[in-house]
Amino acid sequence: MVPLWMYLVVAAGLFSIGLFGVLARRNAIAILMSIELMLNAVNINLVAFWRYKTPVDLSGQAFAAFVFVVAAAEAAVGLALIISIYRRRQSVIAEDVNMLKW
Amino acid sequence: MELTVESVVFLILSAITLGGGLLVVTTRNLFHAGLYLMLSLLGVAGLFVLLAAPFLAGVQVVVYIGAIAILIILAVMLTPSVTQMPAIFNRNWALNLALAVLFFVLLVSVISPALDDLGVDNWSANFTEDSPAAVPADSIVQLGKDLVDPDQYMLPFEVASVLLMAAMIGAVLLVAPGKAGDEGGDE
Amino acid sequence: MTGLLKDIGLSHDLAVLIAKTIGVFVVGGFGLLWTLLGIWLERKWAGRFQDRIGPNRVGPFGLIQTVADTIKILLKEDIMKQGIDRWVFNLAPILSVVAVILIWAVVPFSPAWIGTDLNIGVLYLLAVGAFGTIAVIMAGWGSNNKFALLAAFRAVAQLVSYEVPMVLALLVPVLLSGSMSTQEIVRQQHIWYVFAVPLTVLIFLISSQAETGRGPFDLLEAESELVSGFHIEYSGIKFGMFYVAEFLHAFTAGVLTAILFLGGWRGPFAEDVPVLGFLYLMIKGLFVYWVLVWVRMTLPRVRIDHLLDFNWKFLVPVGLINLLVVALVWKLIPGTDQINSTADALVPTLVLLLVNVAMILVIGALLAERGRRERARIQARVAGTDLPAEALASAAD
Amino acid sequence: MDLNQWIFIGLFFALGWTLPALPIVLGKLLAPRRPNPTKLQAYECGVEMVGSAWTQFRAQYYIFALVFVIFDVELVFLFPWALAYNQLGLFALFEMAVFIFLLVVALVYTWRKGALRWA
Repeated sequence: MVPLWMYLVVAAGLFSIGLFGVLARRNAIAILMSIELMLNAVNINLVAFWRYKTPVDLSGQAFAAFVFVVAAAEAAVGLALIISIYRRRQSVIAEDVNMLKW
Repeated sequence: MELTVESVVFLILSAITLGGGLLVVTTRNLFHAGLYLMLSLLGVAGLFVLLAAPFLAGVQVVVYIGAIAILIILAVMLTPSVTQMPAIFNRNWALNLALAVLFFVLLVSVISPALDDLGVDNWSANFTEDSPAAVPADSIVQLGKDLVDPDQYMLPFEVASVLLMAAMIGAVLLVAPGKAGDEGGDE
Repeated sequence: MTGLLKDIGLSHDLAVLIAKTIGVFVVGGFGLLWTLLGIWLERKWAGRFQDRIGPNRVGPFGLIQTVADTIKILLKEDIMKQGIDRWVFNLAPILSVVAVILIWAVVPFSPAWIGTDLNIGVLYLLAVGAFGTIAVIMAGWGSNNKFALLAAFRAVAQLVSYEVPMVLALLVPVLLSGSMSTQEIVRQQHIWYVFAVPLTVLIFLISSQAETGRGPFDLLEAESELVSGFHIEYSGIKFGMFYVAEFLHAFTAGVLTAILFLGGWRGPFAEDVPVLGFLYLMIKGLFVYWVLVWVRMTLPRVRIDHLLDFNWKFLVPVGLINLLVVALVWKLIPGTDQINSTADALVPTLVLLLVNVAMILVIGALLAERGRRERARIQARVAGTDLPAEALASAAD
Repeated sequence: MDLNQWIFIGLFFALGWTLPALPIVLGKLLAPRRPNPTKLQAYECGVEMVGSAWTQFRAQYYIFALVFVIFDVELVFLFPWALAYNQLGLFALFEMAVFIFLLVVALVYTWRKGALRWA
């Protein structure tokens, strides 16, 4: 089979791409998409470790299932925030949202 | 790694996942970025299948592609100025890119055996195993049992429900119509 | 098949690959070719329901009418209007067909004939359904047309909303059979599930009808309000592909109902003669499909607010209650964890049937009561004004 | 788990595209192509289109997708639960009832708030 570290490298790559997106994109929705990529990288790791280390005990799969829940909740609330701010300020650029700055 | 059917499929799926991810963060048109996100997520679902977790693969497609990605695309369509933004990255993007690349290199140096081969000791973790034990045939049933087992995941399971409830109420509160003073002019 | 290929000197892996490739084209091609006959059948039925004859000119009984239509639509100009999002626009019709033919990969035609017997079959059905929604969004967005986009928004609201009761209905056969594999669900139906859980079948049929976007839920293509729907800018064969996808999806919904609730290929001698199983499945599927066409031809289109209200304020709560009640009853009947013959299934089926009938009666009584109150309210308001009752009724919505 | 089953699905994903793509390519070859400016305009009942279609729509649609997402995530837990149900006790049903009850509370809140009304 494919050795475990290759899955981890893919996950690391996806995580780094997501990290770059979160740090560098200006658009709030794009940042949210990047966060989804990072969460998926985490899921790959969880499932890969489950498969290679403890295939009988299902903790990895269960954790991945909870990550789905967190991702959904995060996307729902995050996008609701973005839409709400957009309606108020006609902008989705993360830097423009500085109402809580001071 | 010898060239078996599995490794070829693995390479294709990794390419889809990472390529899709790259396109997500670099595409100007956010609608397209959303579609690339779906592609990337589909690649991850394929990786789950390779990892003998078909249930998670199915959930990945249904929940991630079928629900979360669609929600994101809807949000993109509801905030249209996003498709014509002058610059897609902020001013520090070069620094951030360097940071992300550095992070990636650091991670890879730890998880891959490459540095071991080069003779550096005590740095790489040992993740080289490639013949894990077989997955029990009824793993999905076992997952169902574990999730409601009071000794295992019963509490996280119920907390997940509370989290979903809170997320739904909060999000509805934010976007629900008919709140005075909240409308920016779209109604 | 694999053996035959190995005999002519191919390696095992390659032989499997070629056999599976052929399988893909057989299964997918069957679906597409079936539409040629199926559309004729539907038009004939539609004609009967509307007191017409239906297609009767081209070929005997108009049989090759669809072939003629296909040729015509192939020769129509494919207009790519300016300002479209080219890739998205072209990919949408393909994706919408793929989303439907992928379903056929897990349809058990007979005990031996199945594309692939996935152990997450039911979940796979849902997963594939998600691509259909994406195709609608892509078509609406790619067209750069306000009506198309508006229709796509509505379509998404409808498709995703009705997926929830659909999931809740799909869970019931999974729960009863203890398996997500479509083949295993068929095997477990010593007595068809439709006799045990008729309410679930109703929920499934209603939500499938909405998922396929057919009347009375055909708001996706409400000509009178949205010009034509999300595929307004499509012409020629690309429009044809949307049409094929819609038809095939509706027929597939019928076949899925047959598999999940009507015993699939089960019938006399089906275990021994695979062709019989295939025939049984098709007959059952066609019957359900006929019912769906009947509904489509009979009921007028609902309004979008009614459509969504009906889902979230009626169908979803009913689906949740139904799932929990069935689960509870299933647990209370002894011996339901080991059902290996018709005799084993008899008592649980009867009990579940009684409970289901009771549930249907209660729901019906509640609806009747609600309707009576609503009418009384309108009557009371009519008494105070000069307006006719209809005007107030429409204003009250 | 048998990976062979999934090869079929993978092939379906990879090759299924060709089935609908074939008629479209055929149509490209057979169909005439005589565009003119009027033909290439958006079809909006003969009225000329004002601005791009990619403009703002109401957030209404978002709410339905939102409620759907929350209920869809539920199936992560519902499917394994239903699958294992025959081997679970009555307590598992109670747990699931609590789980669903909390979601129904959220649904009722949304309903009472009027967010499910198509205004």
